[in-house]
Amino acid sequence: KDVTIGYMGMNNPWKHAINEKLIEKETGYKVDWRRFYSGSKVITAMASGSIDIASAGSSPIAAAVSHGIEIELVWILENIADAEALVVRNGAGITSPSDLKGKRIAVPFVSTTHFHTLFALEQFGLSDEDVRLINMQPNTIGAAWERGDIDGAFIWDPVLGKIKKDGKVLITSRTLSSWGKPTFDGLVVDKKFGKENADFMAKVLKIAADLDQEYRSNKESFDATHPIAKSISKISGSDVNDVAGVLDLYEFPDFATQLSCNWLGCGMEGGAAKSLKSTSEFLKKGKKINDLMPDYSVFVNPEYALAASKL
Amino acid sequence: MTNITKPFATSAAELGISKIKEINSKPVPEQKMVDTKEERATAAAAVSFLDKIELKIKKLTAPSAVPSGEYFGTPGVGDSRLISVCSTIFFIAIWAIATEGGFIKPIFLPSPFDVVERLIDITVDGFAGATLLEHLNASLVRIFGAFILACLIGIPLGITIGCNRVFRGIFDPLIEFYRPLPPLAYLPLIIIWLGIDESSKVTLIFLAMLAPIVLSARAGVTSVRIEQIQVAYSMGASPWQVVTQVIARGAMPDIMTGMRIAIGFGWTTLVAAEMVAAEQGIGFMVLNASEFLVTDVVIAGILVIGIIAYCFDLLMRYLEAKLIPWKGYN
Amino acid sequence: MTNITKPFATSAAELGISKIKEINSKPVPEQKMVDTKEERATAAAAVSFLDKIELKIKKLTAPSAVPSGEYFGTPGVGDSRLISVCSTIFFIAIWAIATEGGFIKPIFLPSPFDVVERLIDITVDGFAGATLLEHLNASLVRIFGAFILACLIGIPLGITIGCNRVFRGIFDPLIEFYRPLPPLAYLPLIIIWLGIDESSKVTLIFLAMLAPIVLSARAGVTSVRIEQIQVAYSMGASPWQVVTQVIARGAMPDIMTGMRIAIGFGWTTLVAAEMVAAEQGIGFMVLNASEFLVTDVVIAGILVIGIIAYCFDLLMRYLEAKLIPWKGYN
Amino acid sequence: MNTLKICDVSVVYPGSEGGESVAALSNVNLAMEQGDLVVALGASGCGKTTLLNLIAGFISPTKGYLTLGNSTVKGYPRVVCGQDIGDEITGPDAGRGVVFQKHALLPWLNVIENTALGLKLQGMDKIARRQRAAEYLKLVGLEDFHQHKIYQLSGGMQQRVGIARALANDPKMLLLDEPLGALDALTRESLQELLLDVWRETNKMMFFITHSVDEALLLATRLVVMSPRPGRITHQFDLDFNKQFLDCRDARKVKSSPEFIAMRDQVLAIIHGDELAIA
Amino acid sequence: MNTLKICDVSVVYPGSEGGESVAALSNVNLAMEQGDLVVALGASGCGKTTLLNLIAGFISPTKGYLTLGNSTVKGYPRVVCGQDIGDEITGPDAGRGVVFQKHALLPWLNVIENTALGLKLQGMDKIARRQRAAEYLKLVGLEDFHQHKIYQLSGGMQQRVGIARALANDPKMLLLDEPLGALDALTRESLQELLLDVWRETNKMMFFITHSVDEALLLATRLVVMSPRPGRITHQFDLDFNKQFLDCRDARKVKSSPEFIAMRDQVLAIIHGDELAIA
Ligand SMILES: Nc1ncnc2c1ncn2[C@@H]1O[C@H](COP(=O)(O)OP(=O)(O)OP(=O)(O)O)[C@@H](O)[C@H]1O
Ligand SMILES: Nc1ncnc2c1ncn2[C@@H]1O[C@H](COP(=O)(O)OP(=O)(O)OP(=O)(O)O)[C@@H](O)[C@H]1O
Ligand SMILES: NCCS(=O)(=O)O
Ligand SMILES: [Mg+2]
Ligand SMILES: [Mg+2]
Repeated sequence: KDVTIGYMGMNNPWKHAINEKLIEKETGYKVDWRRFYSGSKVITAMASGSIDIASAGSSPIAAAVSHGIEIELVWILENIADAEALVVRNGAGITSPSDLKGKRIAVPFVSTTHFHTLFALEQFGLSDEDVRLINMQPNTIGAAWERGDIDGAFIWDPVLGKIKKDGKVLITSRTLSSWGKPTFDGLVVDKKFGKENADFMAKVLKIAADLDQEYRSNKESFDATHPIAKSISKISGSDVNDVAGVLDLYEFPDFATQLSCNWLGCGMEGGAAKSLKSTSEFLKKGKKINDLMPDYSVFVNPEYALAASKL
Repeated sequence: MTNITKPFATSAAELGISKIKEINSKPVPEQKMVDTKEERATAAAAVSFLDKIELKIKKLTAPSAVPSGEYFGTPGVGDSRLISVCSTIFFIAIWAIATEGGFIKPIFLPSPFDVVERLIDITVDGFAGATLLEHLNASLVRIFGAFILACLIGIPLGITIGCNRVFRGIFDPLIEFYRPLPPLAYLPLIIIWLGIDESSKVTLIFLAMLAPIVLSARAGVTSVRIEQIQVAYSMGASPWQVVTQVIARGAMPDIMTGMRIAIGFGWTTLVAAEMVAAEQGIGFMVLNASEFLVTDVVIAGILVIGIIAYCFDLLMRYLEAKLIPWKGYN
Repeated sequence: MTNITKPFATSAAELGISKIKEINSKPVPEQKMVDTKEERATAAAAVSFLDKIELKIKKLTAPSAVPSGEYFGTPGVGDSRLISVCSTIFFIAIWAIATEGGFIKPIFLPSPFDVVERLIDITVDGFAGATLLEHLNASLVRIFGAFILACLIGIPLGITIGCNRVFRGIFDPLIEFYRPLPPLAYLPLIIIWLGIDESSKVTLIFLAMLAPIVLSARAGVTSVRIEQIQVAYSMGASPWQVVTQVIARGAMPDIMTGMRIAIGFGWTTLVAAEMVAAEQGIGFMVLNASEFLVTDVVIAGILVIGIIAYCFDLLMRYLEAKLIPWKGYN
Repeated sequence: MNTLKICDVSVVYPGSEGGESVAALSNVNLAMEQGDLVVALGASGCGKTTLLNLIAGFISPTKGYLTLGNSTVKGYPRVVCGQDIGDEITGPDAGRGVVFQKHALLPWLNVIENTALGLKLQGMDKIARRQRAAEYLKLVGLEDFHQHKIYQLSGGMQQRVGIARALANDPKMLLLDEPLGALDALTRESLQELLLDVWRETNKMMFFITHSVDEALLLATRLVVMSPRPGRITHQFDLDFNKQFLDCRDARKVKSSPEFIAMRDQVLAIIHGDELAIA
Repeated sequence: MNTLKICDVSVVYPGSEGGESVAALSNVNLAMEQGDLVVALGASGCGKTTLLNLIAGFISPTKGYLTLGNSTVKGYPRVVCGQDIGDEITGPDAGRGVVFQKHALLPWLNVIENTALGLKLQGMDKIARRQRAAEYLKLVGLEDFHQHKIYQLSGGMQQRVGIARALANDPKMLLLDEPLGALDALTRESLQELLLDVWRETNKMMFFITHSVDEALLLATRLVVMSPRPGRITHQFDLDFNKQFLDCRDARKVKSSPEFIAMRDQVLAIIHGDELAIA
């Protein structure tokens, strides 16, 4: 059996599964791994039906399901927490949120940070007219920062680490999540594929959970010599010595947390469904989607995680 | 205008030349000939639009013959505008049927009506922080700025490279090396060097346009007839004059083709350029919409780009017909 | 080989013709002339590389004159390879000095030595999951696959459009409309329609290449001399034969230029194509590296692309010289 | 049999950008039959090439009609003289071979390929057509230049390739626009003889444009004298000097005959008179 | 004064792809002085155009030397006859005007602009150069075609534009490659007269290629007869029929003089003999 799985360049233990071909070994499926640069490309690929499983941020997932793409969220890869932050340049004269007025802030559009930026501005009482939001991919943000072309950026590692050196963190995703709009990166699956390969899905999630567990239990001693760190560095291309520090910023929920009302559980009241819904409402305001779905819990499916927890 | 026949026949006969006989071409009365083509042309100017179309259809179905005033075999002569209009309508109709009939999901391809609706919406209300006209304005300034720059630099450069061994030696590897480089690959470098303001955007588009212009100016040089160059020299032309007044003129057909290719190339680079921290621009708008899968805005933007570029191309063709009517007769 | 003079002088004089006199062109003894150019050519084949360079330098500094066997005024004649080599070395030297001297930060521009080092590293160890050769292989298959496809479709299509009113009517709006569309703008549509496999990548590159090929084939048609077409018809050629044996051949110079432009265009679209879920490919490699600001890999990748494309262009120029030596003599 | 009728034909070239429109031909009538060798003489710019283009089917008249035979020979126009059955004038075909005033050789083919082009177009196989082409190249004195490129030939050699090419194709009708203009006297004479031989053997219709009165008189069965502005036919003469020449094979003898000299004087006088009338 | 010396010059064209190399000129010697009107006659492909190209500076010899004057006239080669001082042969200049065998008009310019081109290149102001060009266009009979495009002219008209253009530029030396080949008898005669008038008035050096023996004899002060394969000069004659003509202005009278007829027979015999020798 064949399966196509999409992934992105962020640092997480999941990369070890790619590097070590754990899924192939465990399930006997032939896996075709595809790399994407941002969540927006992932949803386009899912729309074409050429990707069965992929990782994406909550914001692109919300956009996808609101456009009627038949996918469902089955796993929370990471709670973003402090791994994404709005950093402002030293010397840009920004000390408080209101100083953002008229400043140039870079974010990759559609991504979780884009969503959080808009949310933060709203919370600060600013509109997106007040701030010059510009769409930049992580690599170009690094370059533009270097030259001093932008005043701030809401971004993740490895660029985040670089710009923190001469900038200051204004706010992180953890804070914004606690204000009621959590973001996360999750695994989504083509609905039809999931249904037809339920056993396989369970085994895959089990692998993901085990890797997270492996990391969590070695967190204290986790360093560049750890095989997971090596895998991450190899796949994502970031420096092996930075990996531990970056992983520490994320939270990787275990089975119990995944299935609780915080994330996949509780239907309409579950954290993930609520997050998708509120994100979609946000997108609708910006004309990025035409209509809201009546119920976002249909796009969240804890079944496979439940099955995996019993393996 | 009737045939003049001078009375040489007799004198020739007197000279005893065997079988010499002068034929009086019988003066055929001047008939009112029905020159259909001409009549059509005159008529067409006066009649209404519908009549015009009828005439055109007649023309299309008429048996192929050389119209008076044209050479047989001239490739592709004739007016194809009506056919273009028909084929365009046909393609749009197919699009409408496929989408409205529900054969294709809107996310794959929205219906033309949705697109038009969205077009009106973004013209009035805007999308991604600016109205359609503001986006367009930002992009047109970039594209035509870069185009003018590319012509001003590329045409002389290409001609110089074609004409001069030393210049060719110096610039050839440089241009041939940079030419195939993907703008997306050196985008980060451009940002590092030039920042994220207009200059980096215009530079990117300029670089994309420069190569085809240089290349075709250079190819144009080699297609100038050697006799034309020689004759200029032997009338005392300096090399400079030969270059400017013979070679540059003779290379015009190629240069015009290059310019048309370049402007198309410029449009295609626009989105890459506007990936870089743009706040306005039609490319930025399309990119933004495509990232959110707002397909109708994507298609609307693409339509706008396509239509504007097509109009510009028509202008270029008109200029070609005006400036180089001698193409093919050289 | 000496001048033959026949004894007509006397007979002419006998006829009493005034002032007729026959000049015996004095038979100049056949000298061993030192034809420097020829000697150089013969010598060059035998001598070592260093001697060759010395000869070249001599040639470069010689006063400008028409070498025997060439026409005066032929634009840009002469060998520019040595100059190219020098200018390349010069540019690299500047790069080295600027970077090694610490005038530019490595993140802006790494030094050539770092780049070469990195180049070796990625050739041996690989980067982003594959070695340089594997990346290259993946990209070359895509580019040349698309190129062959674009030539096979674009050349006949362009010629047909140039030759036929109906085809022009149908395809002209379509091509002129799609031509300026930014690949990045319709990338999402291509992915939605064709998925993320090779087909969508090749299609993207193919679409980028098709336009310049069609456009220049079409321009080539109009630059064929009308007499040449007419003469073929009056030798009984069918329109098909005229198109294939006269117009297509006469359009070759323009088509070759178009092909060169197209392949460059294809390279520039490669990165866009490999943005989509590629696992291997030189564009993917560059993109991946630029994401992490590994500037030396970016530059190394750019160098590799540039060098390969330049080599291909040299091949195309060689083919041009072989296939259309008559350019400029038509 | 094959006949050509030109009925009251006019051709007007539209002037472009300040250039006035030119009446290149005005009410021209001409009839030709198989075996006719019509030679056209006339001042530069009087419309000879235009007339030839008309016959070849390269252009069509602004007014008037052409008929080529009433047989069903493929590609011949179905227009009946003087009667309007539509603007259906077909283009050129293999029945009417043309030798151009300006070079129309294909520079991407070498000499022998150019000569064999017509045969190739008609599907003759390679060996046969090369052989035939080689024969005709020999007849025009280019047997040593088979492999040369067109641009490596002198002007006169190019003209001879054009003649060999047309002859090799063996058309029913041969249209020649100053075919011997760039040739030296001797080559010219031998090619005149060649053309006459071909004409006699094959009984082709020929339409021949020249500026040499001697050549015109020697070749023509019918001599057509044209006048410029507007271009028209002013005189036609039936001649038979070509038969005399074919009998005795001595051009000098024919040309020094009193009939020939008288005719030449007459034609020169016409041309002179025309010029004087215009001036 | 200005002199031209051609010393033992050979030109070999390399053959390409199967075509043999051609010895277009072999050990040619020729001397010209101001006021000489040298006419070259010879079979098609014997190297006349090649010789003209050499003099014009378009090509350089494979062997041998050219000297153009020993004065310091700008651009003239500084090669001394027979003495090797390097391969320094300069290219063409305004001192040597050329009328080409093949058309070399610029299609993007109209008739008057083409004619005025040389004057424009030399910086004459627009009104003056147009006036001068118009004069010469009138002399060649094209006063009604100023605004026409080149491709709207007949072959002979194009040739006349080429002549007007060269004359308008008033070069020291005029090189003409079959300039009157595509013209009718009358126009041809009037242009011969025009050229002779220009020659007498300005005392130019002229090098004139033709295929007409009559024309050659009428125009030449020196007649050069060439032979092909390898191309070489076999005979040179000093003539003065042109002075006779300029005195009486009656070409027919000059041409029917016994000297002229005798000379013509002699030249024809040479050409004939050559051909026979080769055949
Ligand atoms: N560019 C060239 N390359 C090779 N061979 C050439 C070239 N130009 C001329 N030749 C050869 O040189 C010879 C002389 O050519 P040239 O043009 O000088 O003849 P010509 O006397 O002017 O003939 P014509 O009267 O037919 O114009 C010919 O055999 C021709 O094939
Ligand atoms: N394509 C054209 N457009 C406009 N006018 C033209 C065109 N072709 C020819 N003419 C004009 O038509 C007239 C007749 O031209 P044509 O070529 O038939 O003359 P011709 O008798 O062949 O002259 P020549 O002996 O000089 O070749 C000329 O005055 C010319 O200017
Ligand atoms: N957390 C960033 C990933 S995405 O939002 O771009 O999918
Ligand atoms: Mg003519
Ligand atoms: Mg010649």
